Amino acid sequence: MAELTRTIKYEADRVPGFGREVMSVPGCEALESCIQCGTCSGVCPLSIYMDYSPRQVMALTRADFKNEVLRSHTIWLCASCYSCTVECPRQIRITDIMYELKQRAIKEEIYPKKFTIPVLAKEFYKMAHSQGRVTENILATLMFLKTNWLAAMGQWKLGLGLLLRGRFSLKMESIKRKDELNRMLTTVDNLSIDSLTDGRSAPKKGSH
Amino acid sequence: METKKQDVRIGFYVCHCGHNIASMVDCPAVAKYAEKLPGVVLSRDYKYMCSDPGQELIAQDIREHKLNRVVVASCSPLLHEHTFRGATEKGGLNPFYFHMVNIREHNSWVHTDREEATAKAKDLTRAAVERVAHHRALEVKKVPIHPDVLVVGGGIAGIHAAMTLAKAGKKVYLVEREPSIGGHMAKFDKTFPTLDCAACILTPKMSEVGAHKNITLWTYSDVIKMDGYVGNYTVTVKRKPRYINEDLCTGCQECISSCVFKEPKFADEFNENLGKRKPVYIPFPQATPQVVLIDPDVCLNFKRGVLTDKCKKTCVEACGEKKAIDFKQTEKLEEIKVGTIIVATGFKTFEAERIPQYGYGRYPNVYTALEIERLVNASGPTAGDVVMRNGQHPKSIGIIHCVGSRDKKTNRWCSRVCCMYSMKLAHLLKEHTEAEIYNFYIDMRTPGKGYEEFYDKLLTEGVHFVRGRVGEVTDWAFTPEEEGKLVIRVEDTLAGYVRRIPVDMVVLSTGLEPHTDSQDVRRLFNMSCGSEGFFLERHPKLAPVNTFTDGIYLAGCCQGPKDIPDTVAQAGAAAAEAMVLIDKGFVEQEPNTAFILETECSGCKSCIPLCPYSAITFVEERKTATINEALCKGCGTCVGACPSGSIVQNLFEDEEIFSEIEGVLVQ
Amino acid sequence: MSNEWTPRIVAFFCNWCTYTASDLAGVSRLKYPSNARIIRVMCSGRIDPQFILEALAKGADGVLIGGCHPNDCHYVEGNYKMLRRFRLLHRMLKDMGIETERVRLEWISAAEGEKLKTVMFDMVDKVRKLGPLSLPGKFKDWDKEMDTLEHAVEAQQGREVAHAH
Amino acid sequence: MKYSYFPGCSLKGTGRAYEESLLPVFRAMDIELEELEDWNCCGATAYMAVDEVKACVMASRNLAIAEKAGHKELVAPCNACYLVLNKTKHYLHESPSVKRVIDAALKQGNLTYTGNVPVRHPLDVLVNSVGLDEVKKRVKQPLKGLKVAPYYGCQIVRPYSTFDDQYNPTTMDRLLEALGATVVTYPLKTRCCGGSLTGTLPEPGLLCSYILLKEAIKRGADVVATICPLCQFNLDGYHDKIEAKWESVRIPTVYFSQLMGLAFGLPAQELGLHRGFVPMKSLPAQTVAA
Repeated sequence: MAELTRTIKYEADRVPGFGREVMSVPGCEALESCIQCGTCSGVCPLSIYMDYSPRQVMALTRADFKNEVLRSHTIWLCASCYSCTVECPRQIRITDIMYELKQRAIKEEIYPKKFTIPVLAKEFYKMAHSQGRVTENILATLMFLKTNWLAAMGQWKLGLGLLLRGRFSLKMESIKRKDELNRMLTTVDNLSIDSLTDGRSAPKKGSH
Repeated sequence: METKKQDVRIGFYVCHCGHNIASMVDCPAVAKYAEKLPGVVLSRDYKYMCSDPGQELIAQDIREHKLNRVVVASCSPLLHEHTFRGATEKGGLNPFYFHMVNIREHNSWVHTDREEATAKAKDLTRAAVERVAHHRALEVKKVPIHPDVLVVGGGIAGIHAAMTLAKAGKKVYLVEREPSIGGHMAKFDKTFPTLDCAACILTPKMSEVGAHKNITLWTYSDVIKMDGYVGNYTVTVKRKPRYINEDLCTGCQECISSCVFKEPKFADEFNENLGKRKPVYIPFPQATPQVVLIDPDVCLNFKRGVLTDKCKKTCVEACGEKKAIDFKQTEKLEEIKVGTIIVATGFKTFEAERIPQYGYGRYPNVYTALEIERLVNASGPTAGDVVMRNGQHPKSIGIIHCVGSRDKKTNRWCSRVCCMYSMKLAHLLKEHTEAEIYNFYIDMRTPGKGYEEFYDKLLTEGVHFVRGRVGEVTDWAFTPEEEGKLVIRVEDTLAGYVRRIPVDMVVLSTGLEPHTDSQDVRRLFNMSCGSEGFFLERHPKLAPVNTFTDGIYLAGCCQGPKDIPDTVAQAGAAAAEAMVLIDKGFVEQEPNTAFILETECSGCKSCIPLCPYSAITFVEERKTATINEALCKGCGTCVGACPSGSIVQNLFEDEEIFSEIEGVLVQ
Repeated sequence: MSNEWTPRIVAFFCNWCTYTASDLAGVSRLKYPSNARIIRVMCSGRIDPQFILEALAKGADGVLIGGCHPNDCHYVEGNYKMLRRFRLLHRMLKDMGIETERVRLEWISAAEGEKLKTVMFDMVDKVRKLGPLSLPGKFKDWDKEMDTLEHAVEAQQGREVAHAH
Repeated sequence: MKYSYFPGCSLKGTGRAYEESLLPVFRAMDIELEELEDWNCCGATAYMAVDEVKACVMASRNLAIAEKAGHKELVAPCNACYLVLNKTKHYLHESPSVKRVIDAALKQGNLTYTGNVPVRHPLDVLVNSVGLDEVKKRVKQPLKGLKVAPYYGCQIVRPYSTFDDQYNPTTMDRLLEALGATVVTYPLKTRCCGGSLTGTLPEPGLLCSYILLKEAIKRGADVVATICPLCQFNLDGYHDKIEAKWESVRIPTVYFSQLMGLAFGLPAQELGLHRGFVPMKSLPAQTVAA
């Protein structure tokens, strides 16, 4: 017999204030006015692989189901094509909300283990931060090494193909004035951007 | 004019308005504060000033305390100034010894700090108390009402309003832009939820209008100018040439059958361009008036609208002795005098092309709902056969609700009719084609008599309902069954899946929006528009058919989307409002006109060109300007510009405003 | 209520558009700062520049004028007439050394409760940044200055007269 | 004419064929592309998932360097760079508080940005600033008979569609027609290619690419033209995997600039055409060397 699971949600499953917190981030406010029409899921090319549809993620976020949202595959499946954002009849910037949820998941490290996307994001971040530029194939290699050796082996054919066609860089790209960039990025850490509440859309302060 | 301040005895009242004001403004404190202001002999706070006891209180106090000025701090004067002037008059005072302070709309409802709101209320009170001391007794002017009514727009709203008035014995001018009255309703096949045939219930009313002795019907005409004021409007109507003498045409249509174009060739507007008509045509069989017209853009006797007289004119031959065809007809201006006007100019349907992802205009088998109305209609272009642009009959149909509605990118509002008419079309299409029918909706809205029951009926007819706003309609196939079909991609939000549903035909239930020229019409009749462009009623609940201009009323969808029952009800209400004025026979005019102090006037003439109503003239003998009170509308522009301060506007005298300025500022 | 300085604003609104818009803001329960005191006139064309100067002279830190949008005036073109005066007045204010942002003209239609709210916030914000105008106080200073000047002139004339002798 | 040129990381790596073709094409059009001095990663989408403000700082540094160098316009050929740079400009304009943070960060590099450098895509520059007449003048070997599916990708039209229609962009269509090619009706012009998912979650990502390739073949295209290095990589680099999973949809995917180069009579080898996994076959023999 198949295993039966209870799907009921109790109040204790919610993290009260989570939805409010996300909706207070500049750029994410419009989530308040979601009417659950499903346009986002209807246009999302990746929705067919999602555990929760984008619409459900909106509903779950608004209803404070933090754990469900941050553990969902959905936020990592978002390819940032912005279809939902431009189609939403309530002009909710769904792509930006997905970014916000990704940032929170990375910060709290509660994303699915061996899930490569958060790792890619983090490695991308590190490399961009330290080198100023990103060398894609080195990045990909790093990502696979950190997540799945076997998958890395599976990529050899593509890597070889790239190498043969001169598209595989062996040297790490970097900028000249790394220290300058570093100073600039550190400044952001030192500035309090919690005051980012001028009511208009603004990017979100990350956790790093 | 000189007011002796020591003689002033002011009664001050502050209204709690239940909790509306009292929760944000400390009313007793305001009353206490007012007590000490100069001239105030009595100050009270009271729960509901506008109630009968509240009004009685004012009247009684005037008598008992010999008050000669009254100030009430409560809601907006636009709402209750009239009420309290009445109470002041009841107490035996001239009603213009009253002034009102707005501490609800402008204060308690918009502020969040009780102390600040109370301070503001005190400032405004002080200003009013200082102002009212300068008030003078004024007389209300009575202006007679012209008994004739103009109804603009010949859709069901205009038809019903005109008929109501005509039956009551009022003379009505009904002006319609199109060649026939009937509006959108004439295009509908059936009406929800009863499924009466639209033509069956509308056309008798149309012919009644056409035949009624009290109604002057001008179709194919535009109102181009309106002057005057309540009770006395002068309106200019432009009657476009139809190249047919309406009085001579019998509607026999011989001209149509004998036209040099043997077959209909030109897009037929009434059938949403799905059918064809000739250059000489009658818009639809039941058109009222039953008079043909000639389209000079395509008629061979014209070239690009200019008469060339080069056609054989077989139509003229066919018309024969009646001599109804007149190629030399030109546009004609008619000037009429009316006392009241009902604006019933209707709506326009949302252009489906504006949502490109639904493919209207790109995929031939995507239709608008109005096109379907014509397609299922027995007298439509296909005589009721639902055949698609590719010549086939649909086996599956998707009806998409809310196209161009509830969407911040297009129109934010709900069209109020698309749920119901989509279901009606689902029923009719099912009946005509036996196709599989899918309705895609965001929320099902059926709040009307018999509406929910209609939804129930549809559910049992095997129509599919999918809750989800369609993402896109495309023509690329992913699976074999999608080949050659239109594919609707949607999240079935109740089943919890994203679905791709292949169909043969897509119907877009487009929303309702204001006419593109609604801003011009608004200006023409001196009305206001809401932010969405529909005409603004004076009060959303209590004056739903009135506008901010007296004597001008609204009916139907020009005020906002609504269905036929609501439209007819509103049209009746507008007719009744017009009759209130007509039967009363006169209106009272606010005495806020301006006059010139001839002793002060230097004769500089700077005021004369400022007056938009040419109410100011120059008297050569005296070398001073003078104002014709009957023409003055009381804007005060001349007063604000007079360099010698010799123009006075009643109710807005310089002293009154200066004392108000000082009052709000100087504690 | 804090004791912190807060701008005092006098608003002149036309009966048909902006006054109605503020009624609408109220009916819609929009929230905005309480600084403005609204005075109703039938048309923005009625607003005499003297009203504005008087308001500033009596202690207002800013004056807001609200009328119908161009072409929408209930009285055809009163708002244009106001606009003309407003432009002249701005020049005059400049000459007087008063920041022109303190006197603001806005077209707000009867349907634009939201706009009214935004304008109120913005106006209060801008005037707050400019600080108090304190014209009544300045008048005293100016009077004093004038007095001193007059005395000086008189003294000078006195000396000249004396000198001439 | 002279533009500042922001290649972005991809054009120095997997997408180097894009740069290899873009530079000679611009030279042929007599437009100078001057590579932005010490440019850094734009802060693209993956970075945005970690810290959006820092992503904006990175983008701003590029904008500021361009402004400092006195450049009027910045050309960004990669859709992701184009979006991030434009998004940052939006934020700077919309949000004073973000501007404050970014200004403070820029100060560390003695940089300022006043918001006056428009970020443009080379496609936009070629068609809307230079004009198709100029392009036509330089066509030596019209791409007669070559049926092309124009694929724009997402981020060039969403969420900021600055130079073309969001739903049915036609800039590249018109350009390709000017080159003599036949543009096939391609309803998936702006459907997502899967972005970086192809590398991270293969199935969903590859499905996106598969759908695009399959439809291009069905519509009779000989080649897919792209304007973004990631799109090109996704549509070109995963054929083996797509075939293993679904079916073979081997159709070459090239950059629009490569097709321009061919039409201008430049040698295929110098346009980086040898770098593609699926070679172009159906061109006049003399131009296809790879």
